[in-house]
Amino acid sequence: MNPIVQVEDLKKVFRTQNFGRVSKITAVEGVSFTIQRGETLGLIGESGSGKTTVGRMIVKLLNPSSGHIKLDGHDVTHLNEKAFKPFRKRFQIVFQDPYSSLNPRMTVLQLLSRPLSVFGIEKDRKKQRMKVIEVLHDVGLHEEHLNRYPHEFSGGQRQRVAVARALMTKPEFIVLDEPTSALDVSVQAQILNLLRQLKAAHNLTYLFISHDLGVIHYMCDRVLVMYMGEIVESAPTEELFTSPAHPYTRFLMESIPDPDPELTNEIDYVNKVKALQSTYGCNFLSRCDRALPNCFDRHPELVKLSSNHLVRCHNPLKEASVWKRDG
Amino acid sequence: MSSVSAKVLEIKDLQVRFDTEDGVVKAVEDVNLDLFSGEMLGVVGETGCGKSVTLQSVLRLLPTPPTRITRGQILFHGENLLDVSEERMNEIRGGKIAMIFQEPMTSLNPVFTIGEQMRDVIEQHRRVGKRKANSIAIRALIEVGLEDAEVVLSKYPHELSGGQRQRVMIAMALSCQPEILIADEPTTALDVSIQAQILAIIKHLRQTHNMSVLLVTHNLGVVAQTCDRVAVMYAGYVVEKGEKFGVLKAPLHPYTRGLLESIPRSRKVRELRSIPGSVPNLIDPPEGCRFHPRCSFATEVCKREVPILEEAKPGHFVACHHWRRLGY
Amino acid sequence: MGKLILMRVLLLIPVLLGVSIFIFLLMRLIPGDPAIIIAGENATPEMLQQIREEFALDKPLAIQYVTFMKNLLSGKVVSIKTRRPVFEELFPRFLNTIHLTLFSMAIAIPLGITLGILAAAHRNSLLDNFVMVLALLGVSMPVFWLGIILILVFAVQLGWLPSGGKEGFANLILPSLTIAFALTSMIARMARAMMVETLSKEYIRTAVAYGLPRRKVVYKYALKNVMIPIVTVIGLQFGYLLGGAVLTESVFGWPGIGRYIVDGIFSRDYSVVQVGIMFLSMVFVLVNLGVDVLYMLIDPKVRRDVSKA
Amino acid sequence: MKNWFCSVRIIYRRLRKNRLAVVGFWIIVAFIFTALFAPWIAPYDPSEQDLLASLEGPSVAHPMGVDFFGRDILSRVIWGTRVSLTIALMAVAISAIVGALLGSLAGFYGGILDEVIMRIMDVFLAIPSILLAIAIVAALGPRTSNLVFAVSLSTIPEFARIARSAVLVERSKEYIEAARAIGESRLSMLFRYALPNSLIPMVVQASLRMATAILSVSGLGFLGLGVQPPTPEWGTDLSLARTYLEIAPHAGIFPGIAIFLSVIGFNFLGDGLNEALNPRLKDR
Repeated sequence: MNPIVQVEDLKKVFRTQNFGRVSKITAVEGVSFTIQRGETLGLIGESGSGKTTVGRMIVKLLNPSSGHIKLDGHDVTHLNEKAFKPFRKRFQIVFQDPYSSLNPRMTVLQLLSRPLSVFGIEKDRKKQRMKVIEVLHDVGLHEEHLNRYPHEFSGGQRQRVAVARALMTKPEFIVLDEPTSALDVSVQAQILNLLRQLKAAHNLTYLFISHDLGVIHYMCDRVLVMYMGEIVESAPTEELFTSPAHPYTRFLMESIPDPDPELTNEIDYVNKVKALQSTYGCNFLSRCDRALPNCFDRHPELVKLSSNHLVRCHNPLKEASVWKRDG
Repeated sequence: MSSVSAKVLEIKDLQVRFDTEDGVVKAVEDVNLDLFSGEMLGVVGETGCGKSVTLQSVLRLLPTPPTRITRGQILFHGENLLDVSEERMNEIRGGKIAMIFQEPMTSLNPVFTIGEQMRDVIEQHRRVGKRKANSIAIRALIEVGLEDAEVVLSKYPHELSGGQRQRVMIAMALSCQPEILIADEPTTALDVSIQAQILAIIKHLRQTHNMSVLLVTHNLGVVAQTCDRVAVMYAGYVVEKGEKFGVLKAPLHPYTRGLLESIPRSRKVRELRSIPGSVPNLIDPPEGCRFHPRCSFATEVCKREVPILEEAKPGHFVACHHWRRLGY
Repeated sequence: MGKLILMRVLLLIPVLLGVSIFIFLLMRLIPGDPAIIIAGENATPEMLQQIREEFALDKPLAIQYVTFMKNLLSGKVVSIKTRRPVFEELFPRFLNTIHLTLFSMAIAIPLGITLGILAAAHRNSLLDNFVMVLALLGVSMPVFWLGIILILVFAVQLGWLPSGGKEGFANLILPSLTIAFALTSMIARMARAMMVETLSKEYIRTAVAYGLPRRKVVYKYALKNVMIPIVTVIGLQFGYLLGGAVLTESVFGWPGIGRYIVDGIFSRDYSVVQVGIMFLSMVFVLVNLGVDVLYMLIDPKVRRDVSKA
Repeated sequence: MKNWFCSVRIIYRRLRKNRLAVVGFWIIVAFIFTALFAPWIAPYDPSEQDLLASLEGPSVAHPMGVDFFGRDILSRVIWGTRVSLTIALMAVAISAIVGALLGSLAGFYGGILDEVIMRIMDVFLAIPSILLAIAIVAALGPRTSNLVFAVSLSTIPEFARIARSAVLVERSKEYIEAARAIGESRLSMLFRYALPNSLIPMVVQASLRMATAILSVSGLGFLGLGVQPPTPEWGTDLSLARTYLEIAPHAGIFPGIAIFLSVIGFNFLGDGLNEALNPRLKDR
């Protein structure tokens, strides 16, 4: 069977214009990975790492500058909007901010029945309504919510509506772009649980994008770590958290303040300030405390540590993890 | 440590209201907090729990109208800040109690250089000339880890990164040698790696300058890693407070417990325990305990009576009718 | 920086070209023989023939336009009535208009900004309400009517000031007050709105939180942020000012460019109208360019980014 | 629909708190009433001449006096309401619709279309609006339809700019991307999502533009380029009265007051709407 998503050497360059001056920013560079049916792949990185850009390119909300995207074995890189439409039905996305991803002037019924009309799944109003109610139940909402507008809901409920909209077309794959980072912790837990239930119930495959290691740990089977537009490490979740190989991955883990006051970690606050993209050598060089001479000379390649653990580092870590939460 | 050192700040029975078109928002209810010399107190809570409003009331920064402080006192060394003149308040703001904010992007004035903004503040509080102010600013910037301080002084805010700007804000606070630092979600807008650095700086400065710190955040991890004591707020009330080990390791309030259990930590957990429902609307909040509609322990009494904050264990306070049923 | 200004200047070319094409076509829409329109109704057949050749009127429209522009740029377009080059007549009248507008601006800009900022600093006070109502009346008052009222009161009833003409300083007072009233109101409203917005910004809260006195917060920290956009907005009002000048000049018999154009319309002197409007549009566009450059010079965000490039 | 109704109610509630807006609203209602029922309200035929009464001052029979041709000024002001409001309304309606379409197309599609549309708008912005109107009327003749055209042409760029920036703001919102993700076509995204959400600034602008349109129409009339006599129009009548200003000031004052009041009405309402609808001023 084909992998459901296959991405090869993806690159995205943004051109920005600032007071008439054109500058190019490489947001994503040389990104390749595959997603197998039924798995949840995590994509983690800080702001500006290019993780969101990758998510949007997969569902063609952005077009890559170069590289290839295959969805279920079909190369969709150069398809136009019309030819891509059948894939839209099968490949959905849920956005970060439920306050801005729902049209404020549409009711829940209108929001959720649009996909049915657009894809010609169901034209009959009554049947549309039935289907909408069915999906609403799936996400923990009720018939009484049908005629409400987004502003009448709390953040968590809005995100449920957004998830429901993505489910309307019975997709196989959903990009979850930081789906809980705009929510409060107590509500985040509800939504994460819901997403896990839905996945099991509907045989879904997820690409889960987040900057929160805890969330990624809870949700994903396998994780990609992105730094400055590149994948720097890729491993099954357990392996990544028990033995991270890239210093950046470990650095991220150390940076997270644990709610258990007994698990302390001290961070050197003066150093590791600036993130510079070096033209040669390693991108992480300026923040790395284990740099060797060849780190300055050569940009590291993504190499295999084991069959499913890749790392982009000349001097990968070998010691055990700093992730204390499993104990 | 709280038993030996002196109280520097005491918030007593604070009640704050906002007037809006839809009605009066009951934002803060009978909040009692105290801060001891040299300690770091964390105030945690979710959106709309009143934590920021409480702290902004200390420096009287909330615009009136629509805000009304309807009851309570804010005592700084026994002096009620809600009564003092605007002139006296200006001596305290920055000089005695400094504050840093959530958005380092918008908290600095975009059309003045960092140097000009810092010098103005230093001249205001330390009564020194321009040159002396400049050297104080440079020292402060170096102390927060901005080594090329002189260059930073000549820059405009938009030329710095988010982390650098927050460092500048901290340096500005530091340069007037305040007794108290109020940090209102200082790292929420920043990446985790920058967050770790900023928190490390605050911790370091607290020790070297013997400042008391009042830290507001929604992130329990931040509190666990930096503070001595914690106060948990929900829907305008302080529901639990005490030493951080007590509150975070053995919470007595169902909300605190739910909050801790909601944090995703590991895959090995089959399912996260979440708190059902969402934060109430404070224009028309639930009667009795404001948490009762979301609480699995709630009984009739919770719907009727507001629980008072009582000392359950030494130094560990909780506002719940049923805390004994939750005890560890 | 220089490159950026040059780019702005280059961007003006298509706009001015557009203006000239529009005006050219508009004049071609006038029913009747264009030669007669250009030469006037009592022109001799020889004159008409000469005009046809000079303006290439028997050639396609594109060539006509090119010829017209050539004549325009070389200053050869002559007034139908006086047979003198339009430019020669227009320029002294333009100076009169500038005289009038500058004098009004000298009153309106400082007054408008001061009133607007005072109103914002004392929001919802009596002063604020008074200034804002006055300003709203000011922008609602038709200039020509205000002019007439002023003439009625100060020239007819009191006899203090002349009702029109351009003999001396006294003649300047009523027309410039007329323009200044509307302009002051407009600037005051903008200044107040911007100041109110600025005072709600987080960096202002920071300044307050650090104990800077209110005077300093308002008149140093907020004011500088307000002044930058105000400069641009005043620049944009310049077109309004020139328009207002047309009507005001008409009321007070001020021999400015506006009246010159209107007179041209009534005497069917279309060369005057064409050249006049082209000229004023060019001035307007150039003023906006100047404001843009000024903006770049005073806003640190633009200034620094540009010099680093 | 419920949402629209809901927001109209909220707007009304906010508007009611703004005293000036309420005043403006009632002034406009009064003018519209006058315009609609002019034939029944006006005491005389506006073009009926009574040369014996020429330039008579206000009296019981003629509350606003009589003009040079012996026509009742009150009746002319009343009938003039109809003319001014109609022209202004038509001009604003046309420019709002055309401007909104052009601006939103430019904002939504971006690229070359945006460049072309906005450069054309720049051309019209470069000609001071009253001069543009003068030029058009001068070339095409002072017919009512030309007046409408002249005034609307000078207002289109304003509307286009507002529509464009509103659509740009909306377009950057995630719900437009979300619409794309569920396969909505571009036009559907524009008309179902972006445009309805950018209507609010357009409404505010329309009210403020009514004020400037009335000023432009009467200004043209004052210059003799507007509605031609004997049709009653405030600006034209005012210009006529100027000649006899010293002996009969009333002939100039009353039409001026009519212009002034109607413009105030729309400005007050527009300001009030702006405050009521401006999201920045909303409390959370």
